[in-house]
Amino acid sequence: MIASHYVYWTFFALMLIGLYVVISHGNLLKKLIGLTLFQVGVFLFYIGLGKRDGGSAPIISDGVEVYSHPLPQVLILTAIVVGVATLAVGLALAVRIFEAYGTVEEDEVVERDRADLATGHDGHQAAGRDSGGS
Amino acid sequence: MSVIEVLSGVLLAAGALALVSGGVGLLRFPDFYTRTHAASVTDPAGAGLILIGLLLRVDAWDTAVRLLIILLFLTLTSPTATHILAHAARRDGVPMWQEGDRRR
Amino acid sequence: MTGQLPVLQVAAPLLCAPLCVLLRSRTVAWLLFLVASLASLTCAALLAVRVDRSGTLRYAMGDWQAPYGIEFVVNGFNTPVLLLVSLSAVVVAVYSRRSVAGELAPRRVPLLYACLCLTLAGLLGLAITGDVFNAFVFLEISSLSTYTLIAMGRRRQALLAAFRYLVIGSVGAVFVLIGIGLAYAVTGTLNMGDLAQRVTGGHDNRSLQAAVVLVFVGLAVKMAVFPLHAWLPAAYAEAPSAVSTFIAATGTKVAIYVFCRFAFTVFGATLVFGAMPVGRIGLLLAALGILLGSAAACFQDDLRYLLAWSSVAQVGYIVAGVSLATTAGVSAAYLHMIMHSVTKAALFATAGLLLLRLGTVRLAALAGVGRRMPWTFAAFVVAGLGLVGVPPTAGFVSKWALVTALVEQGQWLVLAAMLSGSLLAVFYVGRVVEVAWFREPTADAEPAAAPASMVTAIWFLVLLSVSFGFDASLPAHLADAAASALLGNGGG
Amino acid sequence: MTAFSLINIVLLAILVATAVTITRLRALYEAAMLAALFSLVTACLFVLLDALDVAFTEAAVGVGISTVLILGVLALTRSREAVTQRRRRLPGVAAVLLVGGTLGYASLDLPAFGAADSPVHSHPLTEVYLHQSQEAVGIPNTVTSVLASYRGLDTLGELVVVFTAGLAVVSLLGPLRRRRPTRPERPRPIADFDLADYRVIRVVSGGLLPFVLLFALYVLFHGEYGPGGGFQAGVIFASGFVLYGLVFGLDRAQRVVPHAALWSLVTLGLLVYIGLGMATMLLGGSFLDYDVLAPGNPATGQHLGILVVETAIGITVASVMTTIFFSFAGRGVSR
Repeated sequence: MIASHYVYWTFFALMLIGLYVVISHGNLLKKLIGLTLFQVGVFLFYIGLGKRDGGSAPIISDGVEVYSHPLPQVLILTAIVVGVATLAVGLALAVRIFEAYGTVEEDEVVERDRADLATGHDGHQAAGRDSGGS
Repeated sequence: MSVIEVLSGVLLAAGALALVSGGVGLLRFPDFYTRTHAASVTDPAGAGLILIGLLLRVDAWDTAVRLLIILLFLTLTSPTATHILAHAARRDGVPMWQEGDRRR
Repeated sequence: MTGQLPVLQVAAPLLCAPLCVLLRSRTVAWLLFLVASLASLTCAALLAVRVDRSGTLRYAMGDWQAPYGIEFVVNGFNTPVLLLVSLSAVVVAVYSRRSVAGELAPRRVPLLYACLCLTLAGLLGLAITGDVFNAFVFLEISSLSTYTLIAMGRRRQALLAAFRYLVIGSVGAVFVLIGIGLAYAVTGTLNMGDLAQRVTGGHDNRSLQAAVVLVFVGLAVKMAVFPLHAWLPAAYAEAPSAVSTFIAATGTKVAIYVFCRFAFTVFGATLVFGAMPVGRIGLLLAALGILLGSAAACFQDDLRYLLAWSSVAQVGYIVAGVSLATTAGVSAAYLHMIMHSVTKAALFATAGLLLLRLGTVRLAALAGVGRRMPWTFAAFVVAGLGLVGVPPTAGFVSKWALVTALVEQGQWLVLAAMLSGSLLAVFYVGRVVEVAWFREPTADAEPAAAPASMVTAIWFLVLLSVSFGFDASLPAHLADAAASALLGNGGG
Repeated sequence: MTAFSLINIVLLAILVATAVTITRLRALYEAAMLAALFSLVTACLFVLLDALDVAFTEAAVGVGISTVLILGVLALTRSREAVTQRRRRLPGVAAVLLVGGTLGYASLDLPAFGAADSPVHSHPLTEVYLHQSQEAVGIPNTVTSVLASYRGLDTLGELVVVFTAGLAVVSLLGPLRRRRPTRPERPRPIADFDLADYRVIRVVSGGLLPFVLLFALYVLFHGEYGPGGGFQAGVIFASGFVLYGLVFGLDRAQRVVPHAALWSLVTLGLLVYIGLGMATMLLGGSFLDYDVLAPGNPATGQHLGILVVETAIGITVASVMTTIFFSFAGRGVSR
């Protein structure tokens, strides 16, 4: 069991480390880094499923008989792209949050919203920023 | 075992040694500049030795061309990066280590 | 060309999205979104008729037969969803022209319509695909464009709402991805039909059971099932009005459909509801969600937050129906999905109109609104009655079906939760009505005029909801067909 | 113990150590660099697991694009994390225990790592993708043929996701209007670090740039025979522009590729891809059925279709990545 499954267990451990960072850390950027770790763990897991002992990369060439499976690799290519797209959007949101609140710590942002509520300020964004222009 | 193979093995081992010494230097040197120095000297040297060692072992010409291209770009980019890094640190006023200072 | 309908359904909005960006004109972008949604609605209607006549339709992408390629499957279980999503898109398209113009800087408007097209395409693709990994891709398309749309809200709270939804939603999507991976490891395939065949008989396979857990937890995030609902209130309430109308009507509903699709036609009811206690857990979470969502709605000071919390409760109703795993239960869940979608869209649309005319929808600021703008508020009241479930509104029909299904199975506790949820709904809708009709108006400024297009869209939804209340034969027929397709294993 | 498992274990140990260090570091610049290292080691592991295309992409994305973006954002925001409060730990630990338990439970019935008789390898898909594809599609890199042909819709979806990300970043950060043509009013602070002042870096990066772009084209058109393809090519192309923008300044970079042109390119790739699908439908096939492109000679049609698809991906990915970079960088200039 250990010899045949330790690879999967390590991948699972990587996922869990990422998941912990996403949930427990309050810094928005750290959360995104954690999300990346979490995703990479999953990517490795998929690729591990397609690996075959003694196999080689699924590029057909003469004299090679055993190939690893191409399908998981295709899926993960797609998933990597989805991951970086999510990261880019998350980072853009973090920049805007920093500009609106002056912090990227989730707890402080929530605090400032609460203060808004107490003073009756509506949280409207300034017109110049709202257009997203420079 | 042919002479070529032995030679290649020696080169590979030397490259690996260079990289390890760079790692040790990175950990042990006292300040930013000396650490950069350790990394920048060993990085192209180690990688270069390994690439040359591999070059002796290839049997297809196109692989050899690829290795040579990698070698060329490595010798170009690595020193440039180190140069600019040290310059930037200098400009930002990262202090230099003096005899008797604590390690940073 | 009729054979190509399933792909046109998704390709039409997908094609309009880049065009919106390329042409950069507000009017053209709006027209493109309108055309895209009308085209989808036409496709959905034609598909529904064809499926009703001749059963399951399959469409092999690139002519690679399943399981080697990706296929689209249209069947009784997804035609209601396709109709629902594309109809909501049409209504929102009519509604959005003036609503968006009042809320967004002009230069961002084409981007908003492009994102709406992408959300529409993503949701339709999610509903129509017959491949588990393709479902993940469409899930991400719809999610990513939804995050963007939410972030376009006019307050800075919208940014945090979007960020939180992005993080929670991505974690949910990754859970789905792990679950799909485990199922793939056990079966070697990604096609839903093929998976279903290879899953049978492997019910004590522990990897498969874990796959079920992970896929469902991931989907539960998208469905906003208690306790994974935390993202929903702020996301719905802070988005631009047109966007919250659209996602309130469609977002969670499509996720619930995907849940049904996985539960009944991929993993199979014997594994999910027989060997594993998904049904019991679902009923428990549904009951808690109903109580908590309704209770939280009572304490909100902002009309849109109130409606959003009520959505959390309504998801509970639908999940309860699905978790029964009986034909009556699933059919009632579909019926409630349709009815609630129409009702909640009407409510969010009205809130958006109020926001446009008054500049705020805090309850305190709504004092006397009913007297100052009777027509707008009348729509709110009628739709609100639908939310409570007063006959003869649409809400009554579907809640009655749910109650019957629950009584049939003897789920008295869930029934009790559902009834108390409805009582709480009387309270929170009543609170708004009380403020709006029985308090003296505070503001003396004259409210802005109501744009005719927005009023039309709202009253269309309201009248649709009332007409379903009088004659529910069409939605009931769709819901029954869906339930029998899901439970009768009508093609995976 | 074979050499394979030895290398494997070493790489896995480095990965876990890096991940743990990242969670503990509060200095985010360091964390970002370690995340890049993490990606690099992951890429090595992908090579070991026979996934060359994936390794290539992970290296380009994880080490390249992601790191540049994170560093850019750190420059715009705060680079030190606050101390994580104790009360935040509990939910994380609970989630880790629950998910960890589920995953551990799942692993009990997973087929052994690398086993030849696992369901994945014994499913008929394997035979079709590895061998029948040689006649039906006729290109040696099966990853490319599955990606662009068998599962072409997934790849279209992937491209749509990239497009959506581009939309999102532009809608959040701009630039939505033409940037002011004048220089910023206040003079640049002395400490502001301008790379273009350094001759070494100007000469070296100027000399490298053509090679970077050439390599991107090579990757694009070599994807059928070896690892590579539209996505990787797009990322490399974009990194060329990013290098140019970093060294010679944003203004010059945007003069080379104006914003409007970039946006047209973003939509162009996507439109070409969807248009290809529409064209195959009009020619009588189903969506993305490349066989009909060359009647009577399916393999040629597949070749053509895959080439068009890869090029479309390359165009959109390169322009979206460049747009995203310009958006982040422009935000810095405007403040």
